[in-house]
Amino acid sequence: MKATVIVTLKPTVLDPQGMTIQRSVESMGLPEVADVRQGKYFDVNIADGVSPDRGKEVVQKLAKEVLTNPVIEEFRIVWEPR
Amino acid sequence: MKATVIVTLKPTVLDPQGMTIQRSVESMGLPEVADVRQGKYFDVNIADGVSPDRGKEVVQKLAKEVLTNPVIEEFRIVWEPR
Amino acid sequence: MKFGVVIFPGSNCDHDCYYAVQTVIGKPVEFIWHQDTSLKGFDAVILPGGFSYGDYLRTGALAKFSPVMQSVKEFADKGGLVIGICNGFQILTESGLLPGALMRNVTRQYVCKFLNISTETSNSPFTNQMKKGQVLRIPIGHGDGNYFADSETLKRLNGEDRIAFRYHGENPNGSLENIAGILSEGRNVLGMMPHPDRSSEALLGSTDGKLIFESMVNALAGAGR
Amino acid sequence: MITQEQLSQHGLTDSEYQRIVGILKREPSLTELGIFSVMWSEHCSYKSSRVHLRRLPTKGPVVLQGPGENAGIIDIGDGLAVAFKIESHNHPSYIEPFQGAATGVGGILRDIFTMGARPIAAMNSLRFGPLTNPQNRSIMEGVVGGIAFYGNCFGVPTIGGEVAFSSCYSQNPLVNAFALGIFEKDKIFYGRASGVGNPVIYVGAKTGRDGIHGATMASAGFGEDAGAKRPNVQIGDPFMEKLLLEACLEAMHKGLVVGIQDMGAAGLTCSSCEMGARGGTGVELELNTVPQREASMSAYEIMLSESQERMLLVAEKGREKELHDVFHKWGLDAVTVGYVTPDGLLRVKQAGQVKAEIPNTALADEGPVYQRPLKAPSSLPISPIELYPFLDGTDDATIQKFLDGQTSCGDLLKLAVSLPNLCSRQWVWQQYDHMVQSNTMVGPGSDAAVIRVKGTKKALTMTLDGPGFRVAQNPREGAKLMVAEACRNLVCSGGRPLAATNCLNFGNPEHPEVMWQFSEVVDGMTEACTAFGTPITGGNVSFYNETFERDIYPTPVLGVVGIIENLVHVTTSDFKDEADSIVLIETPTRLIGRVDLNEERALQSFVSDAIRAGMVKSAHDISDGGIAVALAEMCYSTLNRPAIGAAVIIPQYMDACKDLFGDYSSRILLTTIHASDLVRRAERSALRCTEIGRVGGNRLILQHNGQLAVDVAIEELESVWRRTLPKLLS
Ligand SMILES: Nc1ncnc2c1ncn2[C@@H]1O[C@H](COP(=O)(O)OP(=O)(O)O)[C@@H](O)[C@H]1O
Ligand SMILES: [Mg+2]
Repeated sequence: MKATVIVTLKPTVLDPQGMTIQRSVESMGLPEVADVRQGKYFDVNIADGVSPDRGKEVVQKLAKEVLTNPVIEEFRIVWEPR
Repeated sequence: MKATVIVTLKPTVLDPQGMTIQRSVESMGLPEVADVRQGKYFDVNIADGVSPDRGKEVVQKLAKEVLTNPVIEEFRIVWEPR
Repeated sequence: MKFGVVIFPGSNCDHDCYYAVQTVIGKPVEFIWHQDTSLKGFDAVILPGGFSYGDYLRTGALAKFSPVMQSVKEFADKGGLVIGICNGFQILTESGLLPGALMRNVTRQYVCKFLNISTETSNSPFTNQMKKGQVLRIPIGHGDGNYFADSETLKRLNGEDRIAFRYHGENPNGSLENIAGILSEGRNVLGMMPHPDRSSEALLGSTDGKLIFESMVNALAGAGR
Repeated sequence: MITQEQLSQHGLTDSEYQRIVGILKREPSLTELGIFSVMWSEHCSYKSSRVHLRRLPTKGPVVLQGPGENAGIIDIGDGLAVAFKIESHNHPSYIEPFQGAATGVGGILRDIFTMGARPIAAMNSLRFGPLTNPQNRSIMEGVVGGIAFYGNCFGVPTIGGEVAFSSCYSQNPLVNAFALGIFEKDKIFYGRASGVGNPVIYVGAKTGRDGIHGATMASAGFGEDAGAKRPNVQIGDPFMEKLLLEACLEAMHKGLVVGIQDMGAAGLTCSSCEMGARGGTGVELELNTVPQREASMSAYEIMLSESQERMLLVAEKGREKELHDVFHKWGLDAVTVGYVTPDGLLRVKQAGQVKAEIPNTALADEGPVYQRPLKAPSSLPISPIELYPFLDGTDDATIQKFLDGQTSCGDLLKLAVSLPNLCSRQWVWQQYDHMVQSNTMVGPGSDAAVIRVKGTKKALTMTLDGPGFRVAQNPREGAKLMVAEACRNLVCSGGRPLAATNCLNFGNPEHPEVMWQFSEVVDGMTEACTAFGTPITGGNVSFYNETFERDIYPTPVLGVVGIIENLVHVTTSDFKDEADSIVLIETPTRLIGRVDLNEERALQSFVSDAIRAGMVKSAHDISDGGIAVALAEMCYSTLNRPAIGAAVIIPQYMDACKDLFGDYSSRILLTTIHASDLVRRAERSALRCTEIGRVGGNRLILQHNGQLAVDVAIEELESVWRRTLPKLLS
């Protein structure tokens, strides 16, 4: 079973990384790019034989308690059958 | 117009971060997590009034030349109407 | 009076802190392995700088799951002195012993240099040897020292006199309100980005950091330890 | 049946192939061919350089271990020893600057703790093409970022190094990493497989299809197909390496390690056959037991993989359990992958099936040795800027300003300190943690770095020097200058040079001109190192530094390590107090691009004695940029004081520009309150010693030939000096 966890900065938190990319983009002549925000992307593999319910639980726990810092970040889970 | 660029390490390239995450969640009681691979996630906003074609072009260029290190990474673009 | 220095996998200022306490301050000190769960006999615990778990995922994010952190929480709740230096500060915020978060430096670069910080309160077990406003010369060495907290938290920190240090002059990382170090509600937990362990001997360029260790010794002595 | 194509893919010549068949008395399997090709590659076998390296002086009273092991070792007294070495990672750093440089640091650190020493200092020597080119800028940003990423996380202070720019390094940057470690001199470990029946144990990262043929890659130049070689680059994991360091040192101290060697270039192949060869034993491996990251790897791939952060060790039979426990404590696995055998063979099995069987000595010691043809150029080049090497790589307009005498000396000084070869390097070294381990007394940005040795009254001092431009002008003389300047730097910091390591970055050894340069440099180093009593304890050779047939400058880089017997003698170059006298000391003969070793020795021992006699407040070696630039550097602000000025009368020999900016050899600036004493002492040792001015004010004022040549506010000069790199780099 596979899942993807996407962790992004809360909208209220400013993103230095994104801003630098933004700047470099302008300097390389892509003014069309209005705004870039960077987040993290995790491909998670759940061991075979783990029940779907338990799997969902595990990914949820992983995303909430490990992959995300609630002070500055939020997450969403995409279930990819892939 | 919005797009999402997802940059991941090439499948065979070592991912120390993902490995370390997997090892330490194992010890914290999530043995079900078989494998974690970390990537980067970018929300890109294209300025209004830019034609869809040009927009696609721009995001493509951005992803290829700025957001991705072709030596070790690969990218994919997800067009989100969001 | 006994100090403990926690060793996480990837800690690399553990020996520096040990040396500062033992040789410079001249107090008993022992290492604490991150899987030990008993802090019996310790009066103060140091979470040293370094790259626990490689700083992978987020600085301090994986260290909070080390068994010792549960004991550190209990130790702090009982009023024990806990100081987190650099990566130690990051671990304290990640594990919720201190509010806020330490984000990537706005420069997006690691920076190692001496700079000045001002003492914002002398009312703490870590700053009782300084005067309010006293400026310390002390080095930093980090890539993620950009302190962030929401406005309520900041208001509380200010209102409760819990901001221990601010950068004086240049702000090297973009931290809100130039914050360099903060105290817990009980004032017995300090997290700071600058390195007192690297500024306690003249031959290293400054002895100002020593004041922080001496304040701790003074506080413990006062408490009859 | 091995085809011609397979041979050329493996960079083996027909005669080398015939040797292989002769040794095996049969055709090699493809796996065996791969093993031979990496072990006999230039990188591992030193086939072009060996005949010359033999001439280097490698013995001396303090040398405990010379060339031949993972690092050289010297005795520093108090029962302590230090292991140090420098190694290049040029080619990988061009292909992927960040990871290439990072893994270069990882490799040299492993070489140090493999011997049982704890790394306490790192330095690096970098060469890039001009920063006007965006590609060179991003290479530099990547390289510096990679060094910082690895060293900072591992927890070794990066306390010094050098950066220089010249067009010959565009598309072929040089990244040389130095590391030094300390240990008790009776606790040295070697890469030897001894004790027949002892288990061979694999620790660290899993093996993947990383950098296969990396060693052969490092032995071939770059051309159009550099891109095609890209997948070779490995990812560094400094956290894994930190765990390896702690676990290995703990296992060593518990007496569980018989022999140990890092898996660097040529990975499992190199470590197993070298340990067998050194131990006079055989090594048998079962590849199915090797931890693997990717599915269905062939014997060929596993043997040639260059995955990082791996070590091979031989343990006491019967104590495997204890060993496993130590590694387990640090979250690592230790896996038995084979045994030491009596037959002297490297026997590689996969699922019980023999895939390779080769005598260890044939791989490690009996590689081909070439006496490549040498060809001296008809005449040595004469450069219009031979007095001003810092102008190398800058634009003609700037160069003209220094040659045509139309620009005022004040403006020239501002221009000089703004040029990439002379400006502040803080943008680089502030990204390095140079204070971790709390020993750094003098960090980056001075003549030489100084760290105290805890538990003693002593300090260690070290520096890297590699005057590529000078060596290109005259390889033999340039090499002597290199040694002289490195030692002079240590002396200025209060130290006594003890021993050296070197990294020889050269072009294509199949070009007779390049081999001539190489031979000349070895002879020059040999002469100078003998004169200064600093034997060579190890090093590294990097050939094929060429792009599109164009060879780089011959660029030897020397690392010298010295001792400061008493912490009170640690000396820095910055001006200390108002009204101190500024004294210039020179050798009687004024030379450009050459050095008189006897006079230089006299100069250095004079300054050493003066420092030990407590007569010196600050000392600074005058090099590229001349006396004016050296004085400016002594004025800039420091931790302890704001910028401070000086008023100086420049002794005149020729015209102003040459006297102010000319790079004459063998000169040192001191400040003191005992000027007349110093002058008298100097006369006795036949040196030219002149009190040329005083410290004070906030302007640098230089008189020359009775006229005011320079009068500039230090703060202005300093901001120009600081701005250059931050302005050019992100
Ligand atoms: N320029 C040199 N001067 C002296 N010794 C050298 C030089 N180049 C290589 N050596 C020695 O040859 C041996 C093999 O070098 P190398 O293959 O780089 O070791 P490793 O595989 O541990 O990196 C080492 O002991 C090294 O010190
Ligand atoms: Mg080695």
